[in-house]
Amino acid sequence: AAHAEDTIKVGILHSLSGTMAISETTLKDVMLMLIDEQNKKGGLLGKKLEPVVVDPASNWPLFAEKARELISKDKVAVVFGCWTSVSRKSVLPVFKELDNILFYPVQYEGEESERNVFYTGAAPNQQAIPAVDYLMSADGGSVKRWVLEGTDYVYPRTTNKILEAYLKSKGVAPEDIMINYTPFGFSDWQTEVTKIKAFGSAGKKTAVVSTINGDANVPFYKELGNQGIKATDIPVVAFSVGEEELAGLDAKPLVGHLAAWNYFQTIDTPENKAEIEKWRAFTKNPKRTFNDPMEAHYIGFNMWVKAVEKAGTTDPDKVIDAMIGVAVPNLTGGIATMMPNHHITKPVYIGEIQSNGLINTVWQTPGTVVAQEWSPYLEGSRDLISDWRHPMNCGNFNVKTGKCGG
Amino acid sequence: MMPLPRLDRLGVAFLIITIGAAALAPILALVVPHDSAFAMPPYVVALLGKYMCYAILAVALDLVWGYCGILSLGHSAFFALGGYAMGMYLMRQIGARGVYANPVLPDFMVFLNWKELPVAWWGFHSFAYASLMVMLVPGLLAFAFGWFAFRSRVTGVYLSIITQAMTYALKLAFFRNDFGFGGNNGLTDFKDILGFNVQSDATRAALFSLSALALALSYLISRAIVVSKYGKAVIAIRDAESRVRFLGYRVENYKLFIFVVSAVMAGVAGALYVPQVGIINPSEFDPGNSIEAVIWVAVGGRGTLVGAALGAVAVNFAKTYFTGVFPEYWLYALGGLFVLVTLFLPKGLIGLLNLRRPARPTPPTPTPTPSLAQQEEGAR
Amino acid sequence: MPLARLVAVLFFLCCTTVARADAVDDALAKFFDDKFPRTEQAINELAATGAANAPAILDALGDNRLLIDQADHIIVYKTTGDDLINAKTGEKLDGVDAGAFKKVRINNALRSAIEAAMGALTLANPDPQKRAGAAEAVFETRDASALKALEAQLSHESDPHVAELLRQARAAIVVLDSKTPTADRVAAVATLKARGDQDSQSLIDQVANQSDDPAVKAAALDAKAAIKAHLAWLSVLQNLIYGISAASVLLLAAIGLAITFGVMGVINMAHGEMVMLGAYTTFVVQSALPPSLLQWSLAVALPLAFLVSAIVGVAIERLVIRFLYGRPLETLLATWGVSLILQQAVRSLFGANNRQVSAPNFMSGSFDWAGLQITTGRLWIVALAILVFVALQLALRATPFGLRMRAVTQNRRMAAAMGISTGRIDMLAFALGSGVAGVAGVALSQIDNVSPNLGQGYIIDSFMVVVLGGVGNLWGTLLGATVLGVANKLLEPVIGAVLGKILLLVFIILFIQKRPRGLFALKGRAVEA
Amino acid sequence: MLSVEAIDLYYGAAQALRAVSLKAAIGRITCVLGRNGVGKSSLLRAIVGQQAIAAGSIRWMDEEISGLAPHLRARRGVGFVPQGREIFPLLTVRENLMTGYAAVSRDKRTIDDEIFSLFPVLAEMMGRRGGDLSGGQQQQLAIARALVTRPKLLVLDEPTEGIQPSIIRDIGNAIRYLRQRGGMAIVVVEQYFEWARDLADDYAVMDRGAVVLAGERKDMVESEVRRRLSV
Amino acid sequence: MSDETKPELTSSLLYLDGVSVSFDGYKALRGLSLALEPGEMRAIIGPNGAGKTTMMDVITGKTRPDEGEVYFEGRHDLTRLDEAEIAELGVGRKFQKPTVFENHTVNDNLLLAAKAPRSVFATLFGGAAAVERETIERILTTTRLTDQRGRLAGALSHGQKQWLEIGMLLAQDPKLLLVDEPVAGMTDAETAATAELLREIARNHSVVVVEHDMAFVRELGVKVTVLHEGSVLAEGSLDQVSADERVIEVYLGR
Ligand SMILES: Nc1ncnc2c1ncn2[C@@H]1O[C@H](COP(=O)(O)OP(=O)(O)OP(=O)(O)O)[C@@H](O)[C@H]1O
Ligand SMILES: Nc1ncnc2c1ncn2[C@@H]1O[C@H](COP(=O)(O)OP(=O)(O)OP(=O)(O)O)[C@@H](O)[C@H]1O
Ligand SMILES: [Mg+2]
Ligand SMILES: [Mg+2]
Repeated sequence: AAHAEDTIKVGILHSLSGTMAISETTLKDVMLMLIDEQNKKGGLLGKKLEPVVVDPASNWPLFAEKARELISKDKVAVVFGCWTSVSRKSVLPVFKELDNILFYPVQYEGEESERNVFYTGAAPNQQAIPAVDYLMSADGGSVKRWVLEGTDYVYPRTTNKILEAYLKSKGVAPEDIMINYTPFGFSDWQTEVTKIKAFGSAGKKTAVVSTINGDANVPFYKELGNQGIKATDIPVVAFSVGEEELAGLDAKPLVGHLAAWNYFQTIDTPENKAEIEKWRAFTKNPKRTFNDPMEAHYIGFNMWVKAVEKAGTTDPDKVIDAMIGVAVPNLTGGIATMMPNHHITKPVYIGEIQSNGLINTVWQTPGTVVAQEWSPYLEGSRDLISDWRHPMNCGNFNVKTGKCGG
Repeated sequence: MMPLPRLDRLGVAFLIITIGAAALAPILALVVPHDSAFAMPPYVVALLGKYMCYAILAVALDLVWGYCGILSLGHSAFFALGGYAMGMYLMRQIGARGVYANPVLPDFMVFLNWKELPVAWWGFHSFAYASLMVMLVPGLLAFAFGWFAFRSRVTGVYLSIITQAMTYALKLAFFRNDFGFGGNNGLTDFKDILGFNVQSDATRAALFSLSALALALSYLISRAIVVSKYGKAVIAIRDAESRVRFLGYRVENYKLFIFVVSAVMAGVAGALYVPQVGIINPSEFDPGNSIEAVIWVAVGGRGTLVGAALGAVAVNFAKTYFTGVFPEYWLYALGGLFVLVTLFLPKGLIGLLNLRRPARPTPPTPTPTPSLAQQEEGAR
Repeated sequence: MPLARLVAVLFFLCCTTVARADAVDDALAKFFDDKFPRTEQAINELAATGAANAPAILDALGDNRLLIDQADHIIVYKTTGDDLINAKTGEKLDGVDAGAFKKVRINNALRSAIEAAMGALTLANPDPQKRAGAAEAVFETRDASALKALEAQLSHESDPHVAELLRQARAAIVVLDSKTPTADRVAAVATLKARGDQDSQSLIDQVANQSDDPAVKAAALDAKAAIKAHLAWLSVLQNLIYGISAASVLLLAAIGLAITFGVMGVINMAHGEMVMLGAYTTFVVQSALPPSLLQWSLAVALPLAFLVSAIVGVAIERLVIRFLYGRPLETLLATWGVSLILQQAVRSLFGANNRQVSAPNFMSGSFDWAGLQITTGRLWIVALAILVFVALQLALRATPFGLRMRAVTQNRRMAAAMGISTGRIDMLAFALGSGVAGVAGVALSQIDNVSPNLGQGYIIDSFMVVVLGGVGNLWGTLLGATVLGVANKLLEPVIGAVLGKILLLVFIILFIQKRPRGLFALKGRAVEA
Repeated sequence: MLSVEAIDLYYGAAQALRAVSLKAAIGRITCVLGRNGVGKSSLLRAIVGQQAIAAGSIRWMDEEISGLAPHLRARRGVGFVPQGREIFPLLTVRENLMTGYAAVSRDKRTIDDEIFSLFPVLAEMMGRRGGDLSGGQQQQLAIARALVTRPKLLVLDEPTEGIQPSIIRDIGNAIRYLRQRGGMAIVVVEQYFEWARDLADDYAVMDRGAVVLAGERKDMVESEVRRRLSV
Repeated sequence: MSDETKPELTSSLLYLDGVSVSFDGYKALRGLSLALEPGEMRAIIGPNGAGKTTMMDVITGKTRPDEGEVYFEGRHDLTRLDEAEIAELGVGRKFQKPTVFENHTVNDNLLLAAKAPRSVFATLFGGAAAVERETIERILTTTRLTDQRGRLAGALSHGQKQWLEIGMLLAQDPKLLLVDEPVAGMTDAETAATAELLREIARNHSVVVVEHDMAFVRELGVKVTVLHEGSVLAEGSLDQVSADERVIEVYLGR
């Protein structure tokens, strides 16, 4: 730019209305808090940060439009945003074309690594596979029979495909796996839950791996409670249910059901306590919860700040290069490092729902886990790796053909 | 020959604007230096291109709703199908540049372990074939659907609801990964169209011009249809369907024709839309989208064609503007806009234009004495 | 000589307690490590001692109420009344700071262990309900160590229901035990066959597969067939029940629309938001009421939700819709706008997140009725739906208001000329339709998310129900809801929820071809007018 | 006593009534005659309040009613039998009649036997939907429905349209009976000249939105009126 | 159409035999039989609710009879055809309650009714032919609506709509005209004019007229059929039937 602007603009691209507002609104608030704090610390490169909030309204083409607006019109240096995969897919070409940076904070199905995107959420191996491992262990109840219950869209489909391959590789018989999909926003779970119950009464220890999305979760758990499926009979492990989602529920009947995530609000570390304090002060609500994607934004933002400082500029090209290797503390006492595949290292926690609605960790990985964005359990992606360092600079390098795929 | 439409002043103005925009946009976007006040930034081109597509959809919808009284809540299906047809072409254009470098299969098929291209995808590497499908698929669906519905004399809200059921069912079907169209994520990551990079400014400007021309053409076709005797019969069908039958008109054929024409237009709109927004996914089938399109028409002025296009642009502009300026309150603004338009502009935005020159002695409009027949029409 | 026996028992009890006092201590000590495997040992040992306070301690552990103070080596449990009791001595601790204590952590494996232990421990509980629960727990865990206690209790069980459960629990244990005499196992198979549920089926399956005793195997195979047939039957009935329950939800959601849309002809896109307001009213009522009154919250919420939605409905009618009569299609535009505004208003007011609405006790859980599982909450919703339907039908058919409302919608101008105050009728009718939607919201708050999007999820289905049934006819709405609900639930287990829904939509399209004016189409010249 | 004075009425830009005046006294029958489209129905719509007037006044029982909503006029005793019947098509015959209750106080909410003796066919069809009735039956229902409101001013727009001859006579007799029973002013718009002439106490002839002849029947010059009615 | 090839069953233009219609158990027509010769004009009278309109509904395909036969030109079974097909055979109808296209001008109403090809493509690509324009002109004069030609039909008075509908019927130029109460709401002079008009039409068309206006029926001077309770009560000249005791009893009154 010819003349220096006096602020650095940070784009926030989260739905504030429509179906996804439920999940995304808090992420916008977290970003506002993080920016506010950074400004209190004196900003970045001597300039203040200025948040630019837009509402893509849970509408995928609108995501692309708003992304373009943020970058072209508002000239933001970086964008934090998206929740669903499709919204990310929708904005992706825009980020590539206009060469800007997106921080994506939600666990997703993997099978992607882009130069302009930093994935701060979990890839399947950072969430789903450890969860299944835990359930197969003696501690987790030595589960032998599996229900993969999901909403009918890409994340569950892919995750379940990976899990299915993984389970089979562990010797689970095909008849001991039941895969089931329901439409978006499904609310009448009576039949499905009965089905699960029947499947689970075959005499082998059974567990449900839930990739049920968003709104459908509350009615699902209500029905579990109503039909009296206790965690001791058939535990349910979910990947997108945290304290936030549980806030809408009476937790009593759900005690012992599990969540696999990379962060829980209950994790007892000083950083976590401090951050939650700040968050509650910022939102002026002493009961506000903090969840995994929020932590992902926390990490992502700090990484970006560090990379900018390292590069000495907000120029996306330079920042992208500076990002790899940046390490910042996460909220659970570990360190998150940005890997060459643009994913970060994460610890995995398995928690059980307590009667007070909070989730208590019952198991955790010894250290952090590196993301496998290209799953070794899927045929097509088995041979791919990604590395955005020079000289490879490729998101989908095929080790067999020795070529960069696309 | 179809009677050449005698254009009213509004129509002429409309054509001048659309065709003018089509001609001017490439110049403003590409030739005029970027820092000039007249330069059109690329994101504005993309935005306007999108509006044009919506406007075509609105004109198509106005044709059936405004003139024939068919309140279709299924037009998003035709729009999306046209879009998918184009998306499939664009997908196949990617070729081996996909992440898995598979020369034939699109990425989503590779990672879901598909071995070969499903039949539905054959032929889509050809632009000609894809263009044909853009019109044929929505047209055939509309034909099949209309054939049964109009023959069975499904009218009014009953028709509206089954069109809605149609698009809803398609949405769910396309949502399924098994269906073979990319599931929820849809088709995306397009590279080029007819050899031109979809993301280049020139392609963008060209697509915009094409959309504007398509809008002008849709308008001309629609206008020709509605001023013909056929159009009069169709309006008569809207107001008193059974009376038209007693005059010997095959009402079902009349409806079927206009419905199919409209569906094809919607399909074309969808096809132009996809390369400009860069994604097509099942949410385009959403019944809510259809309702929104109906609202564009109503806001602009039902039964005026120009009004429909105007409404589409106005509402979408408002949406773009409000979501950027007051992201937390824009729903109030948009909702308020709808309420106010209904209350104060019963003829839609287009009514504003007529208000300004009331001098000409207009024939007395029949005061709204809602005959029961009309009410029924609304309620049924 | 009962007295002698009593003495003997007392002696036995006190001696064992004494004799095993240090066993209890040993067990309790293991809790201090707060490691899952150690805790599990502690549970098993504690149960094995049979100590009198073992159930209380285990119960507390399962509820996260067992606390330890590692520094002072004290282990206590909190009663439900918030008293602290020393686990070792059983005495109440006063004036102790609970903050110094740490909860003993548990996980699902431990919960199972507790359940099994509790089963054996509470088999002799004086409360028959507890005994029944214990028997069920044993049945599920098939904990062989409980066999003794089971048989002991069975020998003098007075309650026939509990006795049956005990027999079943015993059967579950012995049937797989090859050391048990054949006749006993065959009898066990029969007991399980009589029980005839999923669990017995899987047990019997195992017996049929594993047993090497031909007599037992034959009995098991026979029982297997019988249970299978029985269960197939049950599952059809069960799905029917689910269907009715789904239908009741659809009916509730749609019935207000049957008035505002069906009768008044207003294409009310804000209907879903009226439902949402009802749900939020429930939320507000629950947060405002003291916890002691939570049982009554829904009873309070019902009329309030009706009022809130009705008032908002009146406001919409007076401010917007009344200018649009005779232009029904434009009501679509205006009410869509209103719906956007209401959604955002609720979002601004309550936040975008789900709000928690809890179920009063009498509405949670489920019960078993002749082998069919019936969810209490759903049952209440069915009842509410029927009630609302009957009330509305009466209001429309048997009151002057209903008559006037229908007159106004059929011919507004003429109705006015007959002396009917059309404005007032419109207002009341809209209030009624909206109010009923609010009532639906109370019910939906029990089974769905209470979020600003709540209404959006139901609006399409509601219109389908009203239209499928035939516009302007409440019976049609009832039938439409029933058909859709039941068909959906019968299809779902066969082809899955997604395909089922698609098929249902296709069915609606085809059905309307056959009956272009809905199920309850009005016929004759009157309609063609 | 109804007194309409110099009213103007417009449909959009088109003027349908120009300074029309009309008087109708209690106990008398006033017939309004005129060709198609001269504004007879418009005049009646103005009286009952279905169309707003632009100028002039409408007084009923010494009260200005031109500003009142239609239902309030109905409650002041204005009963209306519109042209084209305007039956509530989906209400049964009984319900159609009962809509008239809205205009009267609770104790008067009954359907008099008198009505059924005037129109016996209605008694047979109480349960049938109004819209299913034949044209003539609907016309009878429309009159009966107006009577349920116990009007003091009965306004009828072409009540003989589509009615079989014997019943036309019956309707004439019924109107006479109502006049004779007293307490009611009656305004009838009619095309059927002989019938109207035999019925009228007063008459008015309209042409092009204005009253061109008016007076008492006994002073009426038949040829003059007929001239105004011819094409 | 296969009907075309069928041999004529009767020489009558319109032939109804034993037609019955019932609505929810109420018998609106009970074994009605009627035959109309080509070129004949027939007046139909009968009490309110006798089934006159229902009969027309049956002929035009709006209502399907429960039993009985309805033939047009001896070979078209009207009970199997739909409204548009029947209209295209040459059966035109004026409704009891005037129904016109309220959002079209008077002129366009006539244009839509005018005899011309009815297929989608014919109307789409063909404008109003000169013949049509001429016809419309003539009809406007006949119905005295020339002044109103540019007005929307919805703005016409009741009587004007009646005339317009008669005009539409003329424009359609069908072989058989079914006219339901054409003079309701007309002045005596207009009534006379209408009678004149119908007599004129009847020279080369067949006409069925339903009316309650005896003066009008007298002026038509044609054979009269009296319907009562869904079947024929009497038939003959007006004088004959008006002398019939039963007709006086149920219809004319004493
Ligand atoms: N709703 C309307 N909108 C516009 N113009 C109207 C409307 N109703 C009537 N007119 C016009 O007003 C004039 C008077 O109509 P009105 O209905 O009062 O006539 P009328 O004397 O009752 O005739 P008829 O004997 O045919 O019923 C006519 O020219 C008619 O075209
Ligand atoms: N759809 C229907 N349902 C019930 N009854 C009906 C229906 N249609 C007609 N009817 C009855 O059938 C009878 C014949 O009606 P129709 O309209 O044919 O009489 P009409 O001879 O034309 O009488 P009018 O001279 O009064 O017009 C009437 O009693 C009417 O109430
Ligand atoms: Mg009139
Ligand atoms: Mg009739």
